[in-house]
Amino acid sequence: MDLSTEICGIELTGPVLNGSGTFDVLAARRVFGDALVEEFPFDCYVSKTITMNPRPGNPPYRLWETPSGMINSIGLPGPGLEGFLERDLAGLAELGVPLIVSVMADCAEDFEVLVRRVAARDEVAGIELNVSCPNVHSGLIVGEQPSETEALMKALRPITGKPLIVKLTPNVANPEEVALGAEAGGADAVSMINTVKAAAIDPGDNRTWLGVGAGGLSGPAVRPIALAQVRVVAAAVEIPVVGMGGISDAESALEFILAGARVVAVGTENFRDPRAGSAVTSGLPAALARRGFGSLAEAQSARLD
Amino acid sequence: MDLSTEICGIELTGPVLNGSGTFDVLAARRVFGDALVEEFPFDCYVSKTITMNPRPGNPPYRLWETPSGMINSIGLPGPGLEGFLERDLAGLAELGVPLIVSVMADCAEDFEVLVRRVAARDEVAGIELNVSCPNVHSGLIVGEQPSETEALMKALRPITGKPLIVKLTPNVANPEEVALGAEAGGADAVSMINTVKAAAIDPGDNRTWLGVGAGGLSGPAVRPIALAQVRVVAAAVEIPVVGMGGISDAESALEFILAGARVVAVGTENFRDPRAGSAVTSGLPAALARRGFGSLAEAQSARLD
Amino acid sequence: MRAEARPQAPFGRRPCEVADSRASGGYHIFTLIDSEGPAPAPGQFYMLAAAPEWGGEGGRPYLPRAISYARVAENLTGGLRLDFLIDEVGPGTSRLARMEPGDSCHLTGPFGSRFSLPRELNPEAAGAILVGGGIGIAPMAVLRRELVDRGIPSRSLLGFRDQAHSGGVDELFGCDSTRLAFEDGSSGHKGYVTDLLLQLLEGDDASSAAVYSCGPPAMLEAVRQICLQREIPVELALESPMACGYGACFGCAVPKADGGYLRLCIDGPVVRGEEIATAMAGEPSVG
Amino acid sequence: MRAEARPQAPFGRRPCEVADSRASGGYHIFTLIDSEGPAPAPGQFYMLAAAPEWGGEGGRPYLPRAISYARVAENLTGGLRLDFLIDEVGPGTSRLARMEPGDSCHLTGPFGSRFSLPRELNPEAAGAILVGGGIGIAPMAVLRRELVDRGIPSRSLLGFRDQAHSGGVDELFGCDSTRLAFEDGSSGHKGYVTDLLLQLLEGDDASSAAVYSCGPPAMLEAVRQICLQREIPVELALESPMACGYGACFGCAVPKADGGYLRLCIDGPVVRGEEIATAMAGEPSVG
Ligand SMILES: Cc1cc2nc3c(=O)[nH]c(=O)nc-3n(C[C@H](O)[C@H](O)[C@H](O)COP(=O)(O)OP(=O)(O)OC[C@H]3O[C@@H](n4cnc5c(N)ncnc54)[C@H](O)[C@@H]3O)c2cc1C
Ligand SMILES: Cc1cc2nc3c(=O)[nH]c(=O)nc-3n(C[C@H](O)[C@H](O)[C@H](O)COP(=O)(O)OP(=O)(O)OC[C@H]3O[C@@H](n4cnc5c(N)ncnc54)[C@H](O)[C@@H]3O)c2cc1C
Ligand SMILES: Cc1cc2nc3c(=O)[nH]c(=O)nc-3n(C[C@H](O)[C@H](O)[C@H](O)COP(=O)(O)O)c2cc1C
Ligand SMILES: Cc1cc2nc3c(=O)[nH]c(=O)nc-3n(C[C@H](O)[C@H](O)[C@H](O)COP(=O)(O)O)c2cc1C
Ligand code: FES
Ligand code: FES
Repeated sequence: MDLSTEICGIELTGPVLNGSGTFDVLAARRVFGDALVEEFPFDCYVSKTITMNPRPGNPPYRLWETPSGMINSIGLPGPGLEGFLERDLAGLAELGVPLIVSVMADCAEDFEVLVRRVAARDEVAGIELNVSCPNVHSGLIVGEQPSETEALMKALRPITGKPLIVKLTPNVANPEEVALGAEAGGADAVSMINTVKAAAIDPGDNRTWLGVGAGGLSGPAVRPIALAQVRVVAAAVEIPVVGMGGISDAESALEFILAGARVVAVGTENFRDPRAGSAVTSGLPAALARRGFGSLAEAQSARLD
Repeated sequence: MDLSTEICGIELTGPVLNGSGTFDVLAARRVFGDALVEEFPFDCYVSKTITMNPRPGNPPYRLWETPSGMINSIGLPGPGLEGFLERDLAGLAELGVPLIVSVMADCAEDFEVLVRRVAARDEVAGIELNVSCPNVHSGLIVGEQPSETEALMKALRPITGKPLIVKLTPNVANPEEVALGAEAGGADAVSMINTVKAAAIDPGDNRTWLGVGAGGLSGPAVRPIALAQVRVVAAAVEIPVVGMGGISDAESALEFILAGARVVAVGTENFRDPRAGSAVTSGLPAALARRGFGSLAEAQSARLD
Repeated sequence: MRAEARPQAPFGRRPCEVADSRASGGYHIFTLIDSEGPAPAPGQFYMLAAAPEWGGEGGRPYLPRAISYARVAENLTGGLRLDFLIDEVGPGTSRLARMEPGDSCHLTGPFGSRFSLPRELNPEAAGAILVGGGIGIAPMAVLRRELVDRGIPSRSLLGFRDQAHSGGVDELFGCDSTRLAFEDGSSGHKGYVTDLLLQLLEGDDASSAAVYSCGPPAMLEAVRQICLQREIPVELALESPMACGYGACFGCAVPKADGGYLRLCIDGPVVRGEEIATAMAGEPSVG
Repeated sequence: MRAEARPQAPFGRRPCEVADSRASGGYHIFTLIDSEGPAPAPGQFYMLAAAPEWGGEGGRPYLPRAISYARVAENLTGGLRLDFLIDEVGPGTSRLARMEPGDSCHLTGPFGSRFSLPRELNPEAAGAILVGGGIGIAPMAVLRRELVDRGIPSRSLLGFRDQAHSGGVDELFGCDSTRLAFEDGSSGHKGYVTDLLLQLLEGDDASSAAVYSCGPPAMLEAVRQICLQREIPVELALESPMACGYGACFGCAVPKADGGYLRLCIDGPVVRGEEIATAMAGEPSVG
């Protein structure tokens, strides 16, 4: 079955991306060797979120397992913009699939620099704007306010003709309002959901488990929340939606497409199986056929009652 | 170990309530007989949310199981205020534990009537204000806005000296702001969390599973979300917090108390075991001891770093 | 002669040992030893969850599953032997079918309403007509046994999609008064079980009939319509998603004929045909 | 003589059959048959998840668990026999310990860094001192075997809380060059294993020592301090919560001596003592 598709002009061999920050290909290549590239599990690679300056990330512990999910408080460790462009970008360009670079900043000026410098590179097919990370306290969480999101998009839109994808936070009462703000500001797509604010208590001591007290929940536990948000957002905006949140197999990926997503991303499931992306793709033809679809496009255009 | 405690002046033999709408004692008594009353599993009974007029509730399906949780879209079926006072209240007064009646309305005037009529009854120890139900579209979701919540509380506070507990919605960016609004308006306590907006796709057909399209997620899947919200709210307000969301045993109940809740409520776990409330209570002494507490009060006053 | 009031369930869930578990014609049968509960009545069901490993790879099953008992007998060393007939349609039923002898299973119940006796339904009733479809033959099997015990004549009409969905017939039904229909024509009548019902009602004096049915929603609705049109009293054992089984969650709503909803776990699962608006509530609208 | 580069893990997780599973002195040992993977190197670990019933009563375990191999051998019918030593501390380790022969277990790996040889750590090294605590004796056991195979002398110091936390010693260690410490004094030296290390270092020429250690964080930090103070090269096999094991999630952060964090799954689990800021990162501050 033909699974090829596109998202805001980026041609894809299939609809399966990775969630930003859930698959460091450079590390994975060290561990698994060239098999990683030869059998690359995604149709498009989304980088971990890049920031202006290098960041060490949050103090340990950064992880806790929860019922059918996990909490992370990674805190965006990374080499910063220059380190990324000089050291990492070349390796990401060797994967044979389009590259989307995720960026985040705590002010519009830095966002502008990030978008300008990243978009200037031929290796980069599109840019994802992470306005939603619950771990970095920027004072202003842009992605919580429709008007702030629209203003940021209006500032960034003139910088590049390459697709700009806004990654929404699920921690709002009405995500469709933020999505409408992104669309009004000129976004080419929205991706969702990022992690849901969460905390855990140390099983052995009377303290919170995570080094910074709280983090973000992901995995199958949040899938019903993600499906609800994708559904309302896809119904509200014209631009396409990249759907994610607890996708663990082809059936759950297809649920997101039925809820209104154009393409999907696999995050936490990569930790359980490094080839989870391939498993989703290989299961899609049967999942589509079982629901009576002759092609991916049919499912993408199906509308739920 | 002594588990007795109190919440806004209501004396309790222990800290375990039921979540509103998760344990219809009148039905359970028909099914299980007097054993239900003799071995009543909760230290305080919270009624299903009562509305002004009788409501049939939502069309089927109303339930779907999710990874480590469930979605419901029950839609507050009930006999309405008069039916409740005339038919149901007497049975709820026979349980031998304090009774909190949950009420909900879509305008302040109806809320005033509900609180006045319910508070007038001696059987009633306190009133829970459900401003958070995600299933009933009131146009205005009071519990999403701190100022609306405060205004509602200011209108209701003069009506009764009995405790008024505000049940918060988790579907907001900053629940502590709403809690502060409730406190400023005169609330005696907040209870949290209600269910998290969620949806499911029919496994067999290309449609949403729930009759009304979406519903609310509960169960262990949401526990990390609830713990994070209880933690920030308990740190922000002076009034006590009734903590709930995925409590399934004594250890998870204690986690809520460590996160800042004064007492806890068991919801979805009742469906897995009608005696879940008793199981939580009977496990609490060992759970407290394992964490080095000599009494419930010590855990209630412990502060997490 | 009246059916007894419904037995009262012990408060709380109890662990029961799995005594037997085996495949049967595309379905699965397992046996639990219940040493605490009262004898259930035809039509009733239990909430079941494998213990302790309920909770599968994908975080489901999480809630217990409503399952009708298919046979009850006294256990030699005390308590009851309860047989259940399972159609593996998802994570819960699969997990139950994978239990092995010696495993433990959480059980709550018995829950719900029981079938009336034919004379309670229709004072003229000469006997009963039982219409079962697929996994719905389980409640029909227990009703048939009770009728045999009480000396009340009955005829059973059982319908199946194909041989792969026809488990339990030989074990649960004597062959004498039972007629089978297979949609794929692989045996018995080729077509729907409602064809057999219509034949029988044409031959019989419809005014002396009392019909009982359990099976897929579309079949139940067809049986219901056939009976309502002919003013034949009919009781249906319905299904609906259930979280608790004891009236706590209000999840198992079925629309009533006169508006509003009943809670199938306590007001059913056995309902009169005229009581409900449709036996297909929640199902995708057909055509 | 240099240790070989780390072996490369096959891409993706693979099902492995459980060949054996048994209790051992409060711990649990099980054996997996890995027919695809390369031979692992001392210090490396695997990510393991019981298949298909990973996912327990409370929705956990959900992620795979990092487990060091405790012994490797060729399997008679091909592939490797991998032994793992398990301390049941929560849902993941309990589920792994409950696997039975014939069950299947998902495995990814081998992952992570390997121990250096003593001469790589210290050109003067005459042999190796291995300090293991509790479940941390597993990596020490594989290192000891490799040293034996290479003809390099080593002494093992193993510490345990009590007999109930001392599994695997007899099986994994020859008794000859091994000294034991029990905190409860039930056997061997009464006290900490670090007492034994200090005794040894006093007797020995510290300049010819190379120390390796694996065990609980407080023990590792004590060993690290002892060695750093005496400028004795030391390699530690650390633990940290891990979600992926292959560098994908950035979850397994351990603070580096010069600021920032390393990812323990790819930059460790074996690290030099001077490389890290503490072996107790994330632990509640003591005192
Ligand atoms: C009173 C009662 C008695 C029952 N007796 C039996 C029995 O004896 N044997 C038996 O095999 N099953 C019986 N069932 C049905 C059984 O409870 C469901 O098939 C089961 O809950 C499905 O769980 P699952 O995890 O296997 O599948 P799920 O993944 O939950 O569902 C699989 C498919 O079944 C459908 N479905 C799920 N739950 C229900 C439900 N409760 N009612 C109708 N459709 C549903 C969905 O459309 C879905 O496509 C009974 C149900 C009720 C309410
Ligand atoms: C490289 C590496 C090798 C390991 N080798 C072994 C081994 O050979 N045998 C063995 O039994 N265990 C080993 N572990 C530890 C094992 O992975 C954890 O004990 C396990 O993940 C705990 O899972 P659980 O579900 O049983 O307990 P959980 O409920 O997850 O945790 C129980 C308790 O253990 C602590 N804990 C949980 N995860 C970790 C962790 N990753 N590191 C430190 N403390 C933790 C927590 O404080 C908690 O109190 C290793 C860990 C790593 C990182
Ligand atoms: C360990 C971890 C790290 C993440 N890092 C990022 C990140 O750097 N940028 C970002 O936009 N999202 C990040 N996310 C969010 C994921 O991309 C994704 O939105 C979320 O996890 C939901 O999908 P899932 O349930 O499939 O994991 C991270 C998630 C996890 C679990
Ligand atoms: C079936 C069901 C019905 C509910 N009905 C109500 C209700 O009427 N009023 C209310 O305030 N909360 C209601 N709730 C929310 C619960 O009281 C509780 O806040 C929530 O389920 C989280 O707790 P839990 O995870 O322990 O179930 C309902 C929850 C469920 C699952
Ligand atoms: S299943 Fe819960 S009320 Fe019927
Ligand atoms: S465990 Fe995921 S990066 Fe180390």
